[in-house]
Amino acid sequence: MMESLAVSLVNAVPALSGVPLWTMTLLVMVVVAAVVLTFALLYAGLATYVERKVAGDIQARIGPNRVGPLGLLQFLADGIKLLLKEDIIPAKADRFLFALAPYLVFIGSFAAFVVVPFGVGLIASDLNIGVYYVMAISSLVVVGVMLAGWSSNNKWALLGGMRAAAQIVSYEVPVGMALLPAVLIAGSLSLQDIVRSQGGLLGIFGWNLFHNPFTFVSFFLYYTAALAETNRTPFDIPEAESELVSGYHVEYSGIRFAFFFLAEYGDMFVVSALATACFLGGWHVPFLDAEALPVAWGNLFSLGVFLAKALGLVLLMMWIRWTLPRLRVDQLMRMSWKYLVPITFFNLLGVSLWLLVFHGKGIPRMIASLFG
Amino acid sequence: MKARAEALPTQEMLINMGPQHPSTHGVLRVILRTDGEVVVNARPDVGYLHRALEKIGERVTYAQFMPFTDRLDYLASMNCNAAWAWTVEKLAGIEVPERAEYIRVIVCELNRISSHLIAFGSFTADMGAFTPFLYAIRERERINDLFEDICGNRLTYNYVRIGGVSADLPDRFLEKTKEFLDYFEPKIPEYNKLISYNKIFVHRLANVAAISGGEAVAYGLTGPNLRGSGVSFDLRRSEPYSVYPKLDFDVCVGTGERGTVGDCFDRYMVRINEMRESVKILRQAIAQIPGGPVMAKVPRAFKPPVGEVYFRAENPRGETGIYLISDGTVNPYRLKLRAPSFVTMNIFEKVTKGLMIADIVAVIGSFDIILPEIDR
Amino acid sequence: MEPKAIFEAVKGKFGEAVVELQEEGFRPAFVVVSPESVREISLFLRDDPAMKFDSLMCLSGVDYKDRFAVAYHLHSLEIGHRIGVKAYLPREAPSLPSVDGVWPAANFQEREAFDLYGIVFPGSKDLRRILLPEDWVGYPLRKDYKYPEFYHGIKV
Amino acid sequence: MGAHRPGNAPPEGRQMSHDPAHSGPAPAVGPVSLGPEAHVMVGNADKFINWCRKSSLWYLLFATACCGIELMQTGASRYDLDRFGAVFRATPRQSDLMIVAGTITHKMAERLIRLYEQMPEPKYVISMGSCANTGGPFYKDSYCVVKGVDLLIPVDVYVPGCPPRPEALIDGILKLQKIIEQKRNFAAKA
Repeated sequence: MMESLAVSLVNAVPALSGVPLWTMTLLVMVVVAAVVLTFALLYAGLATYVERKVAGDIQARIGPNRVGPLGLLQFLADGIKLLLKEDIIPAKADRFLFALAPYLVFIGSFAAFVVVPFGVGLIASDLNIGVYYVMAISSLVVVGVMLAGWSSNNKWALLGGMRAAAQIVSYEVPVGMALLPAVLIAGSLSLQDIVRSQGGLLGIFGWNLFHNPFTFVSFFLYYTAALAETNRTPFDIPEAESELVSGYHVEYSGIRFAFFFLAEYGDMFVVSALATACFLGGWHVPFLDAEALPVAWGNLFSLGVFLAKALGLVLLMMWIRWTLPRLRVDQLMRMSWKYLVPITFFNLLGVSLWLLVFHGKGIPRMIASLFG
Repeated sequence: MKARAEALPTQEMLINMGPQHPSTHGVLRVILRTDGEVVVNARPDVGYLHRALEKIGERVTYAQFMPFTDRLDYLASMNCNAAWAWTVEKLAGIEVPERAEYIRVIVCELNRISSHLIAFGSFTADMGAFTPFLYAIRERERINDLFEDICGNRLTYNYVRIGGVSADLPDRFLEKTKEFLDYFEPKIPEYNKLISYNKIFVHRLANVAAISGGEAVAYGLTGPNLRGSGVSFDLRRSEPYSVYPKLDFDVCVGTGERGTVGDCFDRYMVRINEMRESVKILRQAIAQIPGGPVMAKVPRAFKPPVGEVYFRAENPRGETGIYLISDGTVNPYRLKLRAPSFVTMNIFEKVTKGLMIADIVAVIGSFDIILPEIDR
Repeated sequence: MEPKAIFEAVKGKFGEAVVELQEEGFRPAFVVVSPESVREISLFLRDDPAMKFDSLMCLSGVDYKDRFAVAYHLHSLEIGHRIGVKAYLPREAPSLPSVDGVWPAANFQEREAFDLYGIVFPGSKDLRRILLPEDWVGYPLRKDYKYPEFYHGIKV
Repeated sequence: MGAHRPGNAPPEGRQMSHDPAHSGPAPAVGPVSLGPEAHVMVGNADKFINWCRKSSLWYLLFATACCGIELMQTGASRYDLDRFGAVFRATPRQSDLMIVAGTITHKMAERLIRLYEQMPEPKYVISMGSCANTGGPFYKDSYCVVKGVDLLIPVDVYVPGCPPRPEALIDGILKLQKIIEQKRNFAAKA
């Protein structure tokens, strides 16, 4: 992918023809990575702002409005302040692991951005194992969180880390199983392929969400399990402020804490993006074939649509957070193993049978074919 | 399976919860011994806010102690003010004008609502739902406004005085109170819809730390905590004082509607229902309040006769008892404050055995403790 | 039951251990008992079908300058009557049996009396300082208590 | 400014960095070796950093007594401290500002000092209410109340009142922002 981009770049700009291809490829890689990272950081910053505004709105207050116009620069102030804070490593902490943990969490969360299909051609790397890659790379988060909890040498942090590990590992199972229907329908693990499989001019009825009853359920199962995987309310027990003070990052200050903070918002986006790509038609614009448009317009449209869908889901997460109370740890585990896992499993079975029986056709397509 | 569990020795963990912890409602410290997430033993360690109110009481005059009662339970200052006034009046045999008694009841019930609002709000915040807390504060601010009209302060009022109240109600106060009640009454079902019957919330509270009626009495629980265990005992009804006999209200008790009687949910619901009863009392009191003076004649150098008196009043957190010994001088000889939260903490260690860490927070919240009362 | 009747009943049962009835100026009235018999009398007051004092409202230490006292305020939810029980103690080594086996509510309040008055309650489940730090010197609510100048280097 | 207790060893795990924030007034003008452009740059950088710090005062939820309720109400619906970018954190490690809201007793004193020491630099302290300022109503007759939190930790802003009104607390925070604005970060070190 990168290579082809580099080739086309070299072809387009004759002045670059003297540069060896590998240099160009590397350059393109760096630039793409920088773009994705910039987007991710900018998004995370703005998301914190929006979260506070949403919270304010729900709670009958205003939220930040003094720092910059409408308080929009709040995240900048927070970020720079955290960057300039004293860096504390507790004396009894395991220094190396303590320092490593936030980066692991951050990488685990932001590396997943690589395969997010932002638009028709806007994907950093269209891996043919996209879904699998996201699941695998986001598991790094568990390692990081556990290390953070363990290395802090603080009992609250340890409890938080253990809770997080148990929770994320448990919910990884239903998350994966709930995503599989989309994979089955598309017949590919590549996210771009999954999005393409939901195209057609059926409008929103091309989406996997409406493919059959099982996928419909799957979406909600995925969203619920994903909420738990990102440690958001009502499943935010690893950081449960009123129980564990701040959970696994209780000892972290300054920029290291900022990494955890960013990672949380990164995670939120990744799971929302995954839900969008797998169930909500990804970057497909209803009644418009984005791929048929000129490249620039097609990308722009599809990017806008994709972000709108994904950020809408992020917003929903915020809404849920400020509305619901928190589950207890045993209830959380019970919910995963006793309810979500069996249901997702049967759901998967149902989708497979459906595909077998109806030769891969979804309900909307069947209805459409009735009317010719 | 069991054999394997034995082969793996697990260590108990000693965790220190507080005195600085977001949900210990102040500076309570709980020393937790846990086996993983399960609490083996939770021992409360109090006294981080011991401000020596009883010693101060022996060194100031009767009237001067009034501001300190504000700080005994700052969420229910009016009730504490009134309890002190009633105690001293009982000791000295002072007749208080009826209008003053009505005013006291009005401000006490308003304060009960605002105290229960904080109890409701902080409890839900402890359960992870932060939003109801802000709604509770929103309503509470309106009560604060009313009290500000009366006495100029938002939290510590020093409004009730020995022999009456410091000043008559300001203009339009009763109308404003009525407006507030009209505004507030529909909010209670709203809270219930928002959080009380939320499935997660109910699951977190039902059957957690259930206390039987007999146990509650033996451990000296009072107020909503006692009534949550199904014991219908309210001092306003059982040992009526002031003008409460003239007012009609129900005593709310726990019914075990979502679990066992006396669990955290029952204690929570008793408070929600009591707010409704307080609204009822307020409406009657506003309708009945007579005219007249608001202060009895009390000499400046007030010296009550020698004697000992124990008076108790139904405050939002339970029975606030004051044991007052007078030696005939201007200062109280001995002043014992029997604070409901302090006695309630006694049962804490017993009911938290075998719960999970998250339940500890629920139990603390459901007891609605307040630290200055525990530590005084 | 009236205080007088309660006093008579207790007096009839325990004889010498019950000293007097303090009625004039005392609300509620106090049955003054000897400190050694506090536990037995408490049990009687709790369990006797005519008494049924199931609730210990308040337990307080008092410093009467020449002697200490511990005052119990009892209440019966079932019958609805109240009584006070008081035991006078010498200033030197004040001690009387704990009643936290009778009313569990007593535990914290006994600890408080121990903390602030230095009254010892043998037989208590757990008698430690409760409000003040473990290493605090003196019993602040005693009338002859002298305020310390420093605690851990901080001026008091 | 208040001093640490004698013999108060630096806490484990934390270098005692010398912070200009608490070492009295910083020199108004930087060293002469810098040219005027450098001054402008340093000045702008300072301004920017100070702006960030003052706009993001995360306060530690340290509520011990009555003032704690006012602190909560200041953070809640009507007064909303979040407008100024001030949100509460439960752990001292992530806080910039300690609002000591309420009475500090001798039993609590050690914990207060420890919490203060756990906060990362730069850190600020607002002493809220009479009890924290001086011991308040408990000054004269109480044997166990610390008579002013400045006996334990350095205080930047005192907010009077018993308890202070939310407006007063907000004013205190705005005053603290003014103090932060005047700090020199680079100029003093250059």
